[in-house]
Amino acid sequence: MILNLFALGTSRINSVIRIVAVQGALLGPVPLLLHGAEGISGASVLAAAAAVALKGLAIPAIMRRSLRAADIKREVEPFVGFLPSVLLGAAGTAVALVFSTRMGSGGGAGSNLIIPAAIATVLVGFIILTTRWKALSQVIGYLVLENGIFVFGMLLVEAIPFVVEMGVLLDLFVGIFVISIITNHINEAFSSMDTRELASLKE
Amino acid sequence: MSNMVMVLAAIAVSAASGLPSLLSRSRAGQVASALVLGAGALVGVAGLIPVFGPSSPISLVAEWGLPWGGFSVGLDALGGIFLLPVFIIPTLAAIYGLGYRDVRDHPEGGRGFDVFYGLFVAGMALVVVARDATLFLLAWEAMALSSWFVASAESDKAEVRRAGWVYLVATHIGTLLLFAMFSLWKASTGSFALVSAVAMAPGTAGMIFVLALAGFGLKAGLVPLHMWLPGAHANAPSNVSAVMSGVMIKLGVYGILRMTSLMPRPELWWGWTLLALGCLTGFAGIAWATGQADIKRVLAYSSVENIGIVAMGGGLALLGRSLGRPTLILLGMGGALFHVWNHGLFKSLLFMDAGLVIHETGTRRLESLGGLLKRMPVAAALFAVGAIAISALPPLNGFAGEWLIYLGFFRGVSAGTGPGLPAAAAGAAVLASIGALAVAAFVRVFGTVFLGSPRSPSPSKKGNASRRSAEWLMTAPMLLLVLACIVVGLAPGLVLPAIGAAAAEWGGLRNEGLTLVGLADFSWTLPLALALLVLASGIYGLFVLSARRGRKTARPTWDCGYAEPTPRMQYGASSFSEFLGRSLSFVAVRIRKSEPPEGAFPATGSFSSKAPDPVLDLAIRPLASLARRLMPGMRFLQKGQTQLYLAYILVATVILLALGAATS
Amino acid sequence: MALAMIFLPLLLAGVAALVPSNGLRPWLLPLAGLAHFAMLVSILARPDLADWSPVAGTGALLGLDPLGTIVLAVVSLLFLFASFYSVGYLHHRMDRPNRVFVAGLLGFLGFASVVAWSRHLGLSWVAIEATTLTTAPLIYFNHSKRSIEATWKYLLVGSVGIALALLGTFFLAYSALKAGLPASMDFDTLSMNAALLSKPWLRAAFILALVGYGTKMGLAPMHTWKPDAYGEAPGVVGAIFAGGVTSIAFLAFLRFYIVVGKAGEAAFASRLLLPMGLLSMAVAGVFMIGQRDFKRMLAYSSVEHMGILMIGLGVGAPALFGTMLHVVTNAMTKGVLFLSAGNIHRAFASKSTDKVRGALRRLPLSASFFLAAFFAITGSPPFGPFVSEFSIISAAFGSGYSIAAALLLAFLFVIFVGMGRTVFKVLQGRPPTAESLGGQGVYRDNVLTIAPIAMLMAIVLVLGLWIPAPLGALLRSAAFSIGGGS
Amino acid sequence: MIDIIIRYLLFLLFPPVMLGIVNRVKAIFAGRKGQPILQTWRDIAKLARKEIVLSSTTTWVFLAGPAVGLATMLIAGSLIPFGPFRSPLGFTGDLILFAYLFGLARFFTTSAALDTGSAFEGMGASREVTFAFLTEPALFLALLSLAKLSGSLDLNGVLLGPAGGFSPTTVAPLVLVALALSIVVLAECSRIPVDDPNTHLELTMIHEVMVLDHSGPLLGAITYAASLKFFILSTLLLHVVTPPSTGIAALDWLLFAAELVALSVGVGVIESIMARFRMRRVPWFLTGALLCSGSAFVLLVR
Repeated sequence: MILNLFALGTSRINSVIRIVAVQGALLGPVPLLLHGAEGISGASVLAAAAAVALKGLAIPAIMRRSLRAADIKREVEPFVGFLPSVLLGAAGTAVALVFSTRMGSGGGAGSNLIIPAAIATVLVGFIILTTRWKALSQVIGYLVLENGIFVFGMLLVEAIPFVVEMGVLLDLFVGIFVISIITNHINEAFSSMDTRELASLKE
Repeated sequence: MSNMVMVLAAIAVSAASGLPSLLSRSRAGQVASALVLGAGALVGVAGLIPVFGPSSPISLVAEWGLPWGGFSVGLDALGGIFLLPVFIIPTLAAIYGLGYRDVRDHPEGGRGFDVFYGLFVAGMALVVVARDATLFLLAWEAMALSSWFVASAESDKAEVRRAGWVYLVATHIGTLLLFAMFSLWKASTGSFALVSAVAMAPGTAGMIFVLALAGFGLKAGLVPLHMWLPGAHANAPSNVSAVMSGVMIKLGVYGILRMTSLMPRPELWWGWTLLALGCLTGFAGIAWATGQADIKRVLAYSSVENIGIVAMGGGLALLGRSLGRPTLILLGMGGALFHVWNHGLFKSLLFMDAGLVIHETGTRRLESLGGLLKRMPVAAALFAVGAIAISALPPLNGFAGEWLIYLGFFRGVSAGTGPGLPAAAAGAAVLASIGALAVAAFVRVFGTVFLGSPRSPSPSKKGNASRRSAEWLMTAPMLLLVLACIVVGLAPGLVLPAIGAAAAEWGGLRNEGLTLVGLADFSWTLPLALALLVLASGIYGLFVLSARRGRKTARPTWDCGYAEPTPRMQYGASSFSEFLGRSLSFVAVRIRKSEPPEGAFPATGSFSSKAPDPVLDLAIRPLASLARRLMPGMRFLQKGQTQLYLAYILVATVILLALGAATS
Repeated sequence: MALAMIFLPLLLAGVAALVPSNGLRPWLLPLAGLAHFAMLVSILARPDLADWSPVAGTGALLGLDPLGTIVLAVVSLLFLFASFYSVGYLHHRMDRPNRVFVAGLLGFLGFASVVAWSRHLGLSWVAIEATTLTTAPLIYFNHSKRSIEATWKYLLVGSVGIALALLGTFFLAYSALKAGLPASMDFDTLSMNAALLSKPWLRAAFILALVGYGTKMGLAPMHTWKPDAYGEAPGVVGAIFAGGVTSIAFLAFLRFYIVVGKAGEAAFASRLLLPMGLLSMAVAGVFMIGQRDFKRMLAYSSVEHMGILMIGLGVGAPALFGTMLHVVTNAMTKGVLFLSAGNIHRAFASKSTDKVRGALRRLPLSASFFLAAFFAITGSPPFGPFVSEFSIISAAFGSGYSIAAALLLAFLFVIFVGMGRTVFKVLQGRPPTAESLGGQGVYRDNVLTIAPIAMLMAIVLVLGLWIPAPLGALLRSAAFSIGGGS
Repeated sequence: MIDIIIRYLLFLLFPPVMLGIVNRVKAIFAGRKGQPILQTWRDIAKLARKEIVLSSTTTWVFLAGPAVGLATMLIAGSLIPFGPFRSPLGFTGDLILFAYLFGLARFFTTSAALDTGSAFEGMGASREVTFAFLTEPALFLALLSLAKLSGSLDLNGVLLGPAGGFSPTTVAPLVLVALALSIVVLAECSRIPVDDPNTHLELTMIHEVMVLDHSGPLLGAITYAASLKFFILSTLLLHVVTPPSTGIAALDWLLFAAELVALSVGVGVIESIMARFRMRRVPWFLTGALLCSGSAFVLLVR
């Protein structure tokens, strides 16, 4: 989960995307590992595969495309500097640990690791969402957030029927897809991806 | 039961009375609507008469589709008192309206006017018969909204829109307060049914009383809740003002009386509060009336005053109930209810008359009127009668009503010792002062509008036939009202039993020996009136005779030998009330702007004074504008930054989690 | 039946994507609407509806309980009228391609039905997220800079909120796991052994659901996307949002509330719900005072009414009937408001009170309905919202929440003032001449854009005077299934 | 019966004489011989013979003013008991009517004044109606106090009641009431220090300026009515300040007449030794009356 902090740290959107892709790809098979042999059913394998495919390949691809469309390389002067946001991320992780202990985790096998990780990832996602100006970085933030939730989902694979899990993934995918379409439109309309331009509607 | 049905039928008919003119937006449709309304009114009155007899209250409950309560209605003497004007006066006003707002002259306002007028009447009637909170609120709001529609019929004028808006806001607060009131009522009695509650926690009862006082007081126009009233009355078409002032605001009083009669023995402070409010309302209302420059605003403020008088009677009756003194209950409540009728008669008369003047001259400003008696003698005579009646001068009905209240006060004095009840009788002094001011206010209006000589060349409209008929249509209802004023004034004994029955019912004395008729002996009114008439007319006759002897040479007013007294030198309305205003400055604010003439041969000089409403113009408007300036201050919370919005979500989550952790 | 109600609209959405003709395509909407409504009616005819009992543990994904029925009915009715309206609207906007628009609307209908039918919290979540995605293009219909911005904010804020809801769903499931039960997202199973669930996780789940679905409903402070979206989207979309989207989000949230209530945590819930509701009303009031844009004003009014729903839930059992009724009445009234506002917007080519004047003269019908709906939504008798709001208020007074009730009344007043100033600026006075509005296709009321409004208004009026017995029974059993009582 | 006859003879004939007395006293104070006591009667008779001059602005209201003014006074006079003698037609609550008859008169006289359309008359009318809102409550509080003392509700009872019951507790209130009533008399009958009946500076007058344009019989009627008013209010005042009746009718009548004369002299003295208040100050003077009767009332109900 150190990747989160990297995501916060780096300024090059391209690399951030790569990081997120790796993260997604890693997350995919985790459920299988968690549940060892007996957990492996056709459904879960399929789900894992789909997850890897979508998060590892498809979404990054889409984002790269829109990135190329709006040729921007780096997040210039974010709302909060990089170093502070890294610190924030660390703080978030700490909070997550506190939270999960206070909630009293330690149910399933890896849960006492997974819960804080999940919460931390969610928080990091939030940090990215709220501190970055570029529309695309916000998309990434959203993705990180989703990853965090997905991590939590690890705990209850068997609770999630195949349909639902597929649905979640599909939603995620379509969501990113639509959002990137919009970002492209934004790029065309405002000739930049800077969300500071998007403040004409108020009150 | 059958009369209940008749009354309900009447309500239905009047609700539907607008349809003809909606279907055919022609003169015929307008006339038809008025006729339908009248027919409904006749049925209603016919059904109403028996309730004043010894018959016990009638009620009727039907199932209703709403989750609570039933369609439960009832008729009793108390309701009858208020229902009678509801049926009669709007009909007269509708006939008047045929002449005043001929649909051919008012095509724009014509649309839907009669529809809402009908709904207005039906709503008012339903308010009185409703015995279930939900039904009551329904009728109440129907009344409020439709009255708003008809009152802002001329909403092209910005002034009308402003007044209408104030009225709408005021009536909405009222409704919300009633929401709270009835909710508490249900909480303490267990149902929305408006039947007398056996017992009630004093705290809750007091709360309900206060809420009723506020919610209904807004409609009635108790100071300081009257702020909507002058504007709305002044800017509504005169036939509407007549109904609003003559009938609608009384239903606010009705609400207060109904709730107090339903609740168990009132606490002492209720009566004091109502009495004090009544005194304040009456005095302030008439004091403000004396300063107004707009004939209809004068009438509107005098409505406030009259509501105050009614409230004084009610307060006296409440005191009587909590102290267990039937005489005070009967006299106070009897006086209040009697005054409700009387005010309905002469105030609608006066508003119609004012409408006649406006229709003739096209202005409401007193300063530009004058000398109309020569031009419209009938209107002048009718106005004179109305003015005498509303100033509560003998021998007309206004005096008969207040006489009861005075009697109540005097009884209060002679009854018992120690402070408390006798102290309440000080209200009599306030009432006297109000009476004197009423004389001042109405002499002022009568004098400036009808007497002297015209202050401005008013457009003399061509006297074609349609206008003749219009004037006739407008005058006929007024004649009826004047007749009623005189008859009731000369023989109050005719209506006293009905009023007595209602008062007894309110105080729960329906079947006790003591009756209002027994307490108040009106046998003196007729002889007194005759004596006055004989003496005055005799002397008048002598004058006329000796005037005949005199040489007939028309010469201007001597006026201490002024060479050329011009109309503009007359004592105008504002100058008339100037001295009075100065002595009343402790209650009536007057804004004066004057630049006195300078030097030996002054070129210019000007004086202008206007009387703003202390509550609306000096308190509420400033506060409202302040709020309007402050509210946007909080808008910085939403300046369009998505990041900020997302942060809100995070913050909300954290706070809620913290809350949850704290409360767990 | 369930599958039909879900997949028919989706199918038609696909068809819409294929139909080439811009003129013909819109007629798919009434088709779907009618079919959907017909199926709904056949369901309502089912006798055993009122006393519907869940079959727990079967893990059945779909099933229609009274709650679902009410929401389904609301969505279906609203869509029916909106569909006819949008035919008229789109014929007036032939300049814009409406393929995505029509498909999006149909898609929304399908996924909304899923939410209503779903017995599985995960599935509900998926469907709601899906509605987010299908409705986003609707906001974007005008393809203006402002509409892009609105869409962007809607998507991002909405998705993030919904993501939290998903987390909440997971928490709930985990709370079962934590309690040693098989982790489950099956609503009936959860509510059956709600008492056993691990409290902290349950509470956390509830809070996350409140925030998540609250974002979708538009509770302050998560409402921020709402005025933008409602303001920029066509009126018909606003109606669908304010009546449909909010209702299904509320349903999804109700599922959580029920579980929490069954776990005996109702007090905890109301401690959170009342402040949230009041806050929403306060925020709505602040932003309505002096609001120039009458569509944004309507958005805030929607925020306000979501707040009222929350207060109703917070008050608990005695108010639940009124709350469920308010879901219906609010949806219907909002439909009238947004559709007529859309007409006015068209006619004046502006939605700012600086330009729009004298609508009553220019568009007598639309304006009259707008006015009537204004009185209705502010809780005046004899309209539906009065019945629901009044029953909530009296319940609040009755069950000792007097302060909350008093605040509620105060906010209602502030909102009336704020809303009224704008409304009357729009309606009264003298309208500008048609030329000054720029002659471009000056809009006039026609039957397709008025009849739906009239029918909705009729429903609002009837609900204010008389609640049909079956509906009453349905509401009552729904209220009972939420939290017992009344 | 005989009492009734005496009563009306006294009531109809004596009032102008009282005015005469007042003027005579003033004259004496001023060191002049002064007019005969019956001068007012002569004036009235002379005016009655003169012709009426009507301004072209005026209407029937102009005539109605004096007519109603006189009529109301005649009726008021028959409501109030003279000395110990009960009024012929007293009834429960007649004291309210009594007070309001003055209001009726005021309505018509002021309207008549406005009918001329002259600034002066308007000014007078304005002042007339202004002072009433202070004198009326003073009068009512006085009546209330008396009603409290007598426990009665008609003028006879109220005014004849306290005569019996002088007790240490009621002395102070009665004095206050008397004070209030005497101020009311001065104000209502437009005497100095409130008004000056025979100044010719219109700007300072109230009652006189209202009747500037009334001529001949009209003016006569007005003067007569004014004297009646003076008589009636004086009677009212006398009820509070005078000793109880002797019981012998003839003696009582003489006593009553003597009291009236004495009171007229008193008024004359006051007018001679006091100056008119500035118009602005008059309300304060009247407020004084209000305070007197108010405190009397408070003392009684305490």
